[in-house]
Amino acid sequence: MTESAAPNVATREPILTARNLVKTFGRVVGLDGVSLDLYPGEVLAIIGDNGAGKSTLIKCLTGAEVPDSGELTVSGQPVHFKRPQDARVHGIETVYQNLAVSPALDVASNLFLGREERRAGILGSVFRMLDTKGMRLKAKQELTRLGISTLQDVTVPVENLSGGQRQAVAVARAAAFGSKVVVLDEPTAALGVRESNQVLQLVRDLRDRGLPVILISHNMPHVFDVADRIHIQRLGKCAATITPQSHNMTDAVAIMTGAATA
Amino acid sequence: MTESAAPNVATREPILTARNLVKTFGRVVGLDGVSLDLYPGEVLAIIGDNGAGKSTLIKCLTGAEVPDSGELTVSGQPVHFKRPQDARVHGIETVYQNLAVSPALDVASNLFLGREERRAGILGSVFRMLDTKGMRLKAKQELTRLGISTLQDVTVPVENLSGGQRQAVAVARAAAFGSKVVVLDEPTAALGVRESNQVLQLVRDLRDRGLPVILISHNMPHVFDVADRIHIQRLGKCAATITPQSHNMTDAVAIMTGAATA
Amino acid sequence: MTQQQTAGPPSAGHADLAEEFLDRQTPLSRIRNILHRYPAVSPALVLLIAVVVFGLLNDRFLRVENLSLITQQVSVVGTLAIAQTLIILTAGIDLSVGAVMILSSMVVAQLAVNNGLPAPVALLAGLIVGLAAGALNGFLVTRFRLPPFIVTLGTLNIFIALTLLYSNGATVRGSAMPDLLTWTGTTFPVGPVRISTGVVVMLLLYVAIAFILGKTAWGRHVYAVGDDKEAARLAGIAVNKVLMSVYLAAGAVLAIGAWIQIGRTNAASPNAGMDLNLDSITAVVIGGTSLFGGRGSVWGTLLGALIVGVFRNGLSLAGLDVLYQTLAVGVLIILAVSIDQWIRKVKS
Amino acid sequence: MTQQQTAGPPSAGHADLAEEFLDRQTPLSRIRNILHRYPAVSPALVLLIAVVVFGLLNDRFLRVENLSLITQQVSVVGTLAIAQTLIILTAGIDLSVGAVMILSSMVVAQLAVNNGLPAPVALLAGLIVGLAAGALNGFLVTRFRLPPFIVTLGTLNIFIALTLLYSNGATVRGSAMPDLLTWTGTTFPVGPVRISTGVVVMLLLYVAIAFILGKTAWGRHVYAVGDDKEAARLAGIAVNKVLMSVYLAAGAVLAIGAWIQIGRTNAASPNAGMDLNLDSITAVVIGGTSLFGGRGSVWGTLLGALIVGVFRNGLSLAGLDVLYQTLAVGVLIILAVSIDQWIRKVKS
Amino acid sequence: GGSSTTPGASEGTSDEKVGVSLIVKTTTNPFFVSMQDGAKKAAEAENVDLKLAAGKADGDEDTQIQAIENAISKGDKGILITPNGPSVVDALKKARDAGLFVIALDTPPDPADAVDITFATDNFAAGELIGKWTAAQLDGKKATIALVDLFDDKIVSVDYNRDQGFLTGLGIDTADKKKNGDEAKTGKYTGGKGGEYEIVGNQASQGAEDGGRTAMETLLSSNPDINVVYTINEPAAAGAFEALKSAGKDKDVLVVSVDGGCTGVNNVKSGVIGATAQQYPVKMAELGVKAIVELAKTGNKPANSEGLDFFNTGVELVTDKPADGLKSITTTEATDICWGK
Ligand SMILES: Nc1ncnc2c1ncn2[C@@H]1O[C@H](COP(=O)(O)OP(=O)(O)OP(=O)(O)O)[C@@H](O)[C@H]1O
Ligand SMILES: Nc1ncnc2c1ncn2[C@@H]1O[C@H](COP(=O)(O)OP(=O)(O)OP(=O)(O)O)[C@@H](O)[C@H]1O
Ligand SMILES: OC[C@H]1O[C@](O)(CO)[C@@H](O)[C@@H]1O
Ligand SMILES: [Mg+2]
Ligand SMILES: [Mg+2]
Repeated sequence: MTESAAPNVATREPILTARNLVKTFGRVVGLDGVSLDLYPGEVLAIIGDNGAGKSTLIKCLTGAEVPDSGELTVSGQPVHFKRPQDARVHGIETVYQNLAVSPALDVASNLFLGREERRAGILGSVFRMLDTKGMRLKAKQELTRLGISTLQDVTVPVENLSGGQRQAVAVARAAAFGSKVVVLDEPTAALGVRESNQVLQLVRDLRDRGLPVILISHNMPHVFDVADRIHIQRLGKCAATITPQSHNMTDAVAIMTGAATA
Repeated sequence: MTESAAPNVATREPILTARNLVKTFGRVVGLDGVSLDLYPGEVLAIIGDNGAGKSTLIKCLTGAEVPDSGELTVSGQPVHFKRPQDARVHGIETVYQNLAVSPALDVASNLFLGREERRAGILGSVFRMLDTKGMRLKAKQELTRLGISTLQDVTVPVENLSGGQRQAVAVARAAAFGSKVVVLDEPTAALGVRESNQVLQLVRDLRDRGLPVILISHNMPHVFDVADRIHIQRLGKCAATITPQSHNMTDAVAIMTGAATA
Repeated sequence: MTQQQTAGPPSAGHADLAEEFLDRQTPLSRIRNILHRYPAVSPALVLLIAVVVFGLLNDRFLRVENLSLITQQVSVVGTLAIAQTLIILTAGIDLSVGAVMILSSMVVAQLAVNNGLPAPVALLAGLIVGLAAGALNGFLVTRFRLPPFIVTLGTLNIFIALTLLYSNGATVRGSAMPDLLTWTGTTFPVGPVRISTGVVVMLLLYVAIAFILGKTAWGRHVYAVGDDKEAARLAGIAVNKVLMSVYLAAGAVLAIGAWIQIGRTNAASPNAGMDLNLDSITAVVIGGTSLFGGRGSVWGTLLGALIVGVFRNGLSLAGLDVLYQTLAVGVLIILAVSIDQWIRKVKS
Repeated sequence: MTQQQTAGPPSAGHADLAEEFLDRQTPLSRIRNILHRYPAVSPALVLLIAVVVFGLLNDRFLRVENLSLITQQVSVVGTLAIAQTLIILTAGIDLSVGAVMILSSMVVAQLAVNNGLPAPVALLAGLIVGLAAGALNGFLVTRFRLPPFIVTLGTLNIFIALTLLYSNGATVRGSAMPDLLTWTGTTFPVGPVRISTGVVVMLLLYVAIAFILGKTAWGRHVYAVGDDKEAARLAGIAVNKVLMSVYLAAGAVLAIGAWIQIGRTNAASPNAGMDLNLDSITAVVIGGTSLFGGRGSVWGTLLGALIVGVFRNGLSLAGLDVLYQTLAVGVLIILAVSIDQWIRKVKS
Repeated sequence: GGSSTTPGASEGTSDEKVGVSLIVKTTTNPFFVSMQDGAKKAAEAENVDLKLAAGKADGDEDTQIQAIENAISKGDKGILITPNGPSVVDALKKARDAGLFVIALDTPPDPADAVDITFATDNFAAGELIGKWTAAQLDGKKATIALVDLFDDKIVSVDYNRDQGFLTGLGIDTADKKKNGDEAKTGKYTGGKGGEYEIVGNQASQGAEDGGRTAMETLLSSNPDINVVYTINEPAAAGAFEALKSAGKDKDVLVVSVDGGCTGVNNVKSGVIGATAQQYPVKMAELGVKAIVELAKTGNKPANSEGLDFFNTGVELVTDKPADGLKSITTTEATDICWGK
């Protein structure tokens, strides 16, 4: 069905599929029957107005919210994510819009939160001692790789970072550990020009390594720059799925705002 | 001294000036001797890498942080802002990057926080009763004016809003009450295309009403679209003050990243 | 632009698939929505259940005299819990409420009885004591940015010591006091019941504070400060002024509590109600106010105080021995809040 | 591109104007940086000041026997405060620490004395009691999402009642117990001093818990959960498992506390230390751990416990009347934390 | 609960159980546990429906007040109470106004006529006994005295009666007999051979182990030469002894107390306590229950003991080091009649 939209993925099996996801909050409709397919090695952008349900959609895909109804599969197998670590176990790494960092923990601890590395030898195996030094070193490397040059001290608590620095930490975390799917909810919202470009480059790198990426962004040039396909959310539904080839930015915005249909 | 940068303001008195502001956090330098002038009816953009000191600069201008040293004047009078309400008293309204909304309070309460309106008659004057209904109505109007159409219920606690909706609330607050200067720290970071355009339009409207605006943004097209002058922060200092006429985007980014000097 | 297939089903108007999940659709969820909007409704239901159950266990429980007794038994802790609610709403905690009340009551009683001051003057002095105590707490919290827990732990000791030094450990009997001081202990008939004046005073305080918290700018600022202090500061609220006024208001409420306490026990005793601190916090928390500040209501607190009072009285009327009463109170407190949570179905 | 004037002064290298404000430049601010990095240093300084002052006030204070006595006096509350620190780090609070300890100690003593079980078996039973109590608290907190304050308030009553029902209010004397149970009360000579075994056990616990909190993944997760529960959940941490394990660990620590308590009072008594709850929280807070979770250290807690112990002992050696002691303890608690704040110069 | 309508009205038929509440000071003191047990037995025999209540700790008046009010609400005929302090008196008056009979046990309230009658130890006499014994043991040596009292924040008759009785027994002028701590801090005692004395201080113990220990530690730190320790009751004595022991002073100090529970008697036997004045809580309870039933049925009650405003349930000095001219029983004899086995 997505033949014309993404010809390059037509023959492959999707890694992640969602069918008819519904999510309500009291009287508010977050998602109203949304379906989505993610193919290996593609960048799928999700765009839409504020409150269109983009974050809710990816929360349902990654275990942060449990949908009221709908089905999910990963590599063809049905899954039920009850919590984020369920999705993580399936190799899905996510940067949430609210960043989900621990303010009082330092940068390195945040990067490795939930998958800390232990010291070699019995210090690690018996005493389960953390390899703090090693993790700090790797954290530094990862940040450098992302071009976050203003942040040299990885022992600073995250709460003391600038808005963009904080976001860089969250992105670095997902990029460092994503094994099957990487999901980024507005990863460049607070980033500077250079840092944004670095993140876009990272997205391309991930795709080139065969890892599919879901990218939420309000920045149309960015989206049209890296996306293979674009899922447009509108009022809790998927209004259309297009490609940068089939539509231009003005078309996309028109669909997003309801001025046109795909 | 800003003659070539902003010829249109050369003959007027600045509304707000800052001289040699310094701000350190422990071992971290936030601001390293930054000066700035803001003239009536101009849009002054501040750009810079993540951690360049943009937010710190405007915090010092608006009383959210007290600089270690440096002088501030408003309409030519020296001022010392110890807290945000000091700046507010001088008619300076600010949207901070971390938004500064009260999560548990509803949208209308947040909009009017700190300047609630009271009921008419003795209910208001003696019993000091709030005009809750009136404030809700006005809140709705203000949001509609900003084009935040997905947010119809102003009695929802802010914590339940989407990232962009939350930002819209913060912007609406500053826009509704700014009387002398409006300061916006990345106001469109989380906003959708349409909402962003609305905010940019709002900035233009404010300027046209003679109100100067300080706008921090990482979005170069936005900046070059609305700014009269552009203050470029780099490593805690002002690297240059340019105009969209004197430089193009590539130049600006080059100065920002240190690849060139102004 | 070319026509595209949409990934989702053909869009046929808003909220079709979601329809069945929308809360407004079912009566049950309509109730839940009400509970979300008026959080005090759910402790009220818990209270109702408790009253019905105890009524079935012992027919004396529902007699008007007994119900009136329960309100008297909670009148002091209920008043202290108002002050506690104010402080907790600002994300603080006040360990000194009991001590301030006792200090104030001793000052009132001694000034009237030993120093022969007229009753209104003595009461005014008690109010000043309450305000001074609140001012001290507030000053330390705002000026030195000390955690309220530590401040009030310190002043708790200070107030206890002052009370004992001042009173010499002696209880002042109500019979020696002017009538005005024990007026809060008098009762008046309302139909078949006798209502205690102290209870009425407490209820009036609830009405007043509920109004102020809910309907005035000050109240809104109290919530904002407790919710996110930094956000409130950036929004231009004079955080320290708000905090200071909250501590002063709490002090005034505690002075009124002292008056109620004198009437209730018909005495001013330097060692009364030292565990009123924990009891008052308990009432606040059972009433649904968050210890992290910014969320809750004073009506919830009243219900919380009544719930505990009903448990204590009901269990003892049901004929349980003291140790089993303790056990049951423990179980019931947990149960009450569980039911409350269940009714609200709060999602994390 | 045309050459532009810069609005600021000509840029002449990084951090020139800011130079003088940079903390690393002055020795004083170098100290402050150390304090930022090792927050336990500042309560340590407060402790040091207190020791010096009391030493000057009374020459007996600094005698080794007296200093050893102080450590013994804080050994029980110091141990309970470890458990309390764990819970508070997760943004909880445990009102039942004292009650769990007493229940455990009564079970140990009665099983050994009345039921004639071998001492190690009795101690094991005590450990199981501690773990079971922790499991109950943890279960209610994680499973029903009840506030820890309410849960432990409820279980506090339950454990007190169980203790009294089980013990019939009777104290078991140390003389009747096997030596192993009172072993924690024995002392051994180290140079000129006699050190109590219980104190050593407490210190070992501190070392162990400090290691676990600071150097293992579990410890980091405890901080993360207390810091921001939702963020920890989204980061893939099994929040409920972490919480449950914290309550179990606390229970185990409390069981060891029960053993120390038996040695310290040479008895197991059902009414020992009911106010240890507040004391343990006090130690934690004076030690700089935030009641809002996620920030603090167990070493701070040890210092907090010692500070209070030193105050109490020092004031009574200084010959103050007990009421003035109460007063002074109040003032000193506030002072201690003020000094601590001042040393750290924490900005909001 | 019964279905009687007017509380306290004596129209109850013989097959109807009389409802009585026993409100003790605290359930963590074996003394009161024994009292409860005694009352339960007596209640069974007398066809009384007995309900137990207690303060949360010694001195907790608020909980007792609520228990009194609940007893009225419950429709009880009578209340047995060991008052925790002066504040309960008003609630007792309410109970009597509502027609309940109120009997105090162990601790006479102030004023004594706030209840129908009190069954209690003559606490002043109890204090005098241990005071005289101490004077005899001192044998003219200087007495450095620590007084481990009950409260410092409220005035309760047992507290001043025992303390002042003890000092009187030692032969020290106590000034106001109803006030602890107003006697001269140094001077001469006249009991036994007579000699110098110094009072180190009064410390409150709340009548419990941990309170006793802290009190003793405080006293020792202000004067390590203490050689006489008076304690309000045996839980406090046990705590004080631990403090003495850890200070290495347990050998050369005379500890005296009041209670005579089996644990306490054992402590006298093993030398932890020098002498104790034995009281009889089970007897208090039995007499109390019977008296309530009698009052409910006939309106009659026993008379106060001569010269006292309460019914004296008796006291014996327990020691294995008898003093000349001072009647005492041995620990072996005392063990036969002690409570709380
Ligand atoms: N926890 C919640 N409780 C109540 N309503 C919620 C909750 N989370 C989301 N919503 C509502 O669901 C709708 C969709 O929100 P969502 O966060 O998915 O939007 P979004 O497309 O990500 O918007 P943005 O671009 O602003 O981030 C919004 O109307 C929002 O207010
Ligand atoms: N409270 C603080 N404590 C310590 N360091 C701070 C604090 N606030 C800011 N900083 C540091 O000061 C520097 C400037 O921060 P600032 O927030 O002004 O950057 P910014 O230019 O606004 O960046 P962004 O574009 O990412 O928002 C950063 O290195 C930041 O880490
Ligand atoms: O705490 C004082 C109380 O303790 C007792 O001595 C019992 O141990 C009672 O006679 C007295 O009332
Ligand atoms: Mg979103
Ligand atoms: Mg910024």
